[in-house]
Amino acid sequence: MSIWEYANPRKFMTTSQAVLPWVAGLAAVLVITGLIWGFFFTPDDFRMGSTVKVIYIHVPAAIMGSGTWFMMLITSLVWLIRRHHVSALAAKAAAPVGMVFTLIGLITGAIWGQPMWGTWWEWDPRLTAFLILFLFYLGYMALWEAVENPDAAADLTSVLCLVGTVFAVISRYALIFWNQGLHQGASLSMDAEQNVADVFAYPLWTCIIGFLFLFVALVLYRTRTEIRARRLRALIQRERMA
Amino acid sequence: MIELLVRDLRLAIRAGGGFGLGLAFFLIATILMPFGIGPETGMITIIAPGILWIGALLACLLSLDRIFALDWEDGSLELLATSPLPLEAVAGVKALAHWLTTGLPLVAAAPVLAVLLNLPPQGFPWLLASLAVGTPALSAIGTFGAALTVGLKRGGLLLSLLVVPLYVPTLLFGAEAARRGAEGLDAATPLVLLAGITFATAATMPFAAAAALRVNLR
Amino acid sequence: MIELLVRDLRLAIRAGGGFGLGLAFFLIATILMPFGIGPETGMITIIAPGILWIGALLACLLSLDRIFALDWEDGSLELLATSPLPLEAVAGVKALAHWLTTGLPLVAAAPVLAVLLNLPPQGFPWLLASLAVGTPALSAIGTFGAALTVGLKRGGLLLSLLVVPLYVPTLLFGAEAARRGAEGLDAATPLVLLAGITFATAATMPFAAAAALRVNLR
Amino acid sequence: MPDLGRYATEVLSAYGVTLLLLVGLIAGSIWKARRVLRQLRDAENRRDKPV
Amino acid sequence: MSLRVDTITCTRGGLTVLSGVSFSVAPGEALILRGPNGAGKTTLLRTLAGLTPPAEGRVDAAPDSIAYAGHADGLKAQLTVAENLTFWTGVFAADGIARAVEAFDLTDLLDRRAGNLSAGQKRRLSLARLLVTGRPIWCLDEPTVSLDTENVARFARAVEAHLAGGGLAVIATHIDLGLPTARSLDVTPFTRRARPASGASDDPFLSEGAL
Amino acid sequence: MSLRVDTITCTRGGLTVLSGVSFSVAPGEALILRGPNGAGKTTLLRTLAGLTPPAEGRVDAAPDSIAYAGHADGLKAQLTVAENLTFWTGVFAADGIARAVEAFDLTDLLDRRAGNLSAGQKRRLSLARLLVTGRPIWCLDEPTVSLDTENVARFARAVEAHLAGGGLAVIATHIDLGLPTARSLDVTPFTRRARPASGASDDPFLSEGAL
Ligand code: HEM
Ligand SMILES: Nc1ncnc2c1ncn2[C@@H]1O[C@H](COP(=O)(O)OP(=O)(O)OP(=O)(O)O)[C@@H](O)[C@H]1O
Ligand SMILES: Nc1ncnc2c1ncn2[C@@H]1O[C@H](COP(=O)(O)OP(=O)(O)OP(=O)(O)O)[C@@H](O)[C@H]1O
Ligand SMILES: [Mg+2]
Ligand SMILES: [Mg+2]
Repeated sequence: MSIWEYANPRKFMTTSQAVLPWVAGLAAVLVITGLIWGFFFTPDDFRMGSTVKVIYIHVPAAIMGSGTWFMMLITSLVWLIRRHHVSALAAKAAAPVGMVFTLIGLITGAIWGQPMWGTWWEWDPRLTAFLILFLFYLGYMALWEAVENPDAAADLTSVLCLVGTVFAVISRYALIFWNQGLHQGASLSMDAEQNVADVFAYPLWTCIIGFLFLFVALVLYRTRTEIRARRLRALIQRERMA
Repeated sequence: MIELLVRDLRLAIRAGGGFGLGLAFFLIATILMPFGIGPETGMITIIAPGILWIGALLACLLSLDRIFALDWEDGSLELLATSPLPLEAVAGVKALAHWLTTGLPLVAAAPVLAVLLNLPPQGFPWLLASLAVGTPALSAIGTFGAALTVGLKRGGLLLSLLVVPLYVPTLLFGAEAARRGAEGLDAATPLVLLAGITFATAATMPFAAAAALRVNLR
Repeated sequence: MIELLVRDLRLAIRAGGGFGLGLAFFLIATILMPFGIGPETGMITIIAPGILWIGALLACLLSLDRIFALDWEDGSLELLATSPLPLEAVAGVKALAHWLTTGLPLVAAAPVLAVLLNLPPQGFPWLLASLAVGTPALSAIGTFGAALTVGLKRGGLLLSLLVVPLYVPTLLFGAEAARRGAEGLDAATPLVLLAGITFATAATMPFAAAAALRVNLR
Repeated sequence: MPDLGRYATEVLSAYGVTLLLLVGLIAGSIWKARRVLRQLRDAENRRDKPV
Repeated sequence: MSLRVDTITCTRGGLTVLSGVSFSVAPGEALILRGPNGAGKTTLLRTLAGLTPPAEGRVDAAPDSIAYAGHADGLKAQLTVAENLTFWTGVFAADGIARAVEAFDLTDLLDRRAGNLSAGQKRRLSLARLLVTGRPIWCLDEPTVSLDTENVARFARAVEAHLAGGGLAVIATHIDLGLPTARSLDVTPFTRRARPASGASDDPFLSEGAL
Repeated sequence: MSLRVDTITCTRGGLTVLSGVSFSVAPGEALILRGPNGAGKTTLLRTLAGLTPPAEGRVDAAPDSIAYAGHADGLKAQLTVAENLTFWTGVFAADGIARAVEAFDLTDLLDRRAGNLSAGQKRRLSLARLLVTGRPIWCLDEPTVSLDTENVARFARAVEAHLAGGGLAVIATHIDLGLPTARSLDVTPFTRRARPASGASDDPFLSEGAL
């Protein structure tokens, strides 16, 4: 049995129904454990004080915000190449999830920026790129809403996702060229020399994996809804034609 | 293909065709800025390259829906799709016509506005070069956006929402080149990168646009 | 009249109706500005009130052609003109619907964008007040402009050209109020003048718009 | 409750906003799922027993 | 409640298209406008409906008594059939859409978006609007375009019912509507190129002699 | 140079409208599509023209051999009649507009802006485009809408000349075109509601059973 079989709506519905409670349960356990661990049982950073606790939501949300777009890119490609409806609907279902994660990343970053950099918002490349990613999500979702025929909407949004990804990558480099930023570099340990790094890293990793499972659970659940909505639409329109 | 270009240019210069209006909008948007920002001239001079680039970008953005919407409404697009012209060529020609009627006049008008905004003289050639090199990319990307939204009633604003994130790199490099030029710094690097974007989009966007058109015509 | 309002609001929130897109454009235009101007926050903070007002104005401007163009194209405007509703009422209701679907959301979204542009906290209430008081004037004036250009294909840019000069006083007082508020100066005077403009336009513009519509329907 | 020091507002509001948004997303998903499921059941029932 | 037209001159885009048109239609009567393409039927109907004022002469009808239906359908693609009709019910303070829906057999389409109808279905919806207006004088421009024969008959029945209720109708058409009692009027004799310039009604820049 | 259609399924807006349509038209033949409003004539013609790919089955025709004319006229209001036609001459590499102008009696209108034509005049212009395409297969959707009787006859002559020259035509219409040799095909038996679900061609979300 190949992986493509799961792109059959019926198969997807049965499998996802079996898997969903486990994924959702695991997500809940990991997220709650990670956040409680991070919030209650980690020390303050000597430089950032208690604000370091924001990291347990900011970083996982930021990672999943860009990760979701990547997943949408893959599913869009699958739709364009193999025309599996579930794949297109999964991309549609994922977009609002990615949008919310991105928004969380933006808002927690802004809240964190005030004490750390003395400003809510800075036109730093990483931050700005994230803002642009947020715009991409908005446009992608607006296009899904605007096009009435679901297959046409899937085609158009997939093309937009492809083209958008290319431009998002170019933007990232353009932004670095435009302004060398002040955001943290891409290392998970904040201060490599510092011994306490592990203290922050374990709960952080728990949160990241938890957010990943939360993402999978939400996308599975929402894809089920989209599949049903698609069938509902087909039924109603056939009724009307008859 | 040449006849489609000629027709589009002719339509643009006929009454109500919108030629010169992009230009007028550019003028207006640029003149509005000082009203909004306040009268200190020093400030305006500093931000002049940025304002001019944003004005040009908005003027392009606003004229994008003209690219396909009229042909869609009166049924010509269906007829073109069943004609011997490949849709890729249609999209390419449309982008070219859009640039000739919108981008090119903007480049020509930019010096006048630059004077109004007190752009330092050494910035003029760089401003012109960046606009001349960058606006074709705006037209090419915009044609793709217009193709995505062609069937939608009043797709204009959705079109802006889709296109603007795609415009970001062009705007960044273009405004950066103009700004560096105005400040007397080296502006060649952003200009070369801008040229790269223009070539890449001009070569690939017509294909993406044609794919979107095919879906929308279904 | 109420049914026309309900219909217009319903059309706006239906798929493709464009509700929320004015908002999106406001967001986009505001985010674009720093890309053009450069990343130095100090500069952006100073011009933030002006940028926000110009963004709001452009978002209004872009959605103006929606006011009458669709009704013209599908023939509904002729039917409305021969209906028992006076054309003045039609114009008034259209302006109101435009404000509810465009101006009001802009007011609601302005604080978020003000954060992005680092507007000083004491400026927030004045920014909101000036937008809340000023945007109805933008809709009323815009309705008149839309009525003037209603029969023209792609009147969008001509419309911008006609309307922008009429927007200048509103923009001046509005941006001035917001700027003074941000700098901690007295902003009440421009705000009162702005309110005067709004009342005057709301009271008179529907009549001018109706006259223009009558001519264009001939 | 750990002592958050002078950054209490920042940290708490960050957690608060996150929870709010996540709960909103989850509740929205559930609400839409329920609505679609109900409508789908109705539609299937109408189809099974034609009038 | 009759319609009288007294030697009117009709213009379109600033040009005189018809001149010297006079007729009157009594309640219960239908007048079919005939004439080849470009003769001026649409122009005349727009003048009757009050959209273009006549350059000369007058149109006598009670105020707010005319319902016009032109070449365009006047439908909102995003609204459903029911919503489209209900909107006009509100505007014309009518008492419901039931009669209109029944007359044009729209019951099955009520929940469909108007944009997704076929050409003939759209036309039926746009004709149904006439019943909702409740107005006595119908000015219709090629109402049966895209209708199949069954629906043309349905339209004819609706017109007959309207006439029987004391209404009247002026209808431009090229086909046979199946309204045996209707009078017809050929507009060709009134078209501008067929008659010499009448002087007064002309564009002032034409009647002034060589400049 | 014939057109063969082999059990195709036609969709519109993602919905199956027609299924199991088969026919073939030989050179010199005309096929008239008939059926009540909403039966699916427009849908079928769009599929033939290649605008909407068939969900099943195939349309056999030489590539680039089909000229389509839909409900919309496809005219540019700001261009003159001559400019409109000349544009298509360029696109289709045709050798001039003289024959098309003559066939639809457009000589007097050549310098008029297309936007200022009456409904019937516009339609004549849009039909004249067919002659300019030089393509052998015509797919026409209610071509005679708004035409007066004289122009309907003119259209019929143009179709006959096209058939005599080895062309073929598929025409959807509700009225009698005066083409005595034409076959006709009623699309009603193929409309979706008239036939049981065929399974494979269906929307995957319909054929899956309850979810
Ligand atoms: C609005 C403001 C901010 C935004 C939009 C933002 C966005 C991001 C993004 C997109 C990432 C990348 C996650 C990834 O894919 O690896 C990230 C990571 C991170 N951010 Fe922020 N951020 C903001 C403010 C801040 C502030 C104020 C701080 C702390 C001073 C901060 C600390 C971090 C850290 C430590 C990481 C992890 C870096 C890594 O190892 O990858 N961020 N943020
Ligand atoms: N907007 C316009 N500007 C100038 N002339 C016009 C305009 N519209 C129509 N005409 C001309 O006015 C004349 C009358 O047009 P009208 O539309 O009234 O004809 P009609 O009798 O309705 O024809 P049809 O049967 O084709 O609909 C025609 O010669 C036409 O070319
Ligand atoms: N865009 C669309 N989306 C969904 N359904 C549509 C769409 N357009 C048409 N339909 C439906 O498809 C069916 C076939 O429509 P089609 O336009 O092919 O009919 P037709 O035979 O051309 O009718 P007419 O004689 O009225 O032009 C109709 O029931 C119609 O309501
Ligand atoms: Mg007419
Ligand atoms: Mg049809």
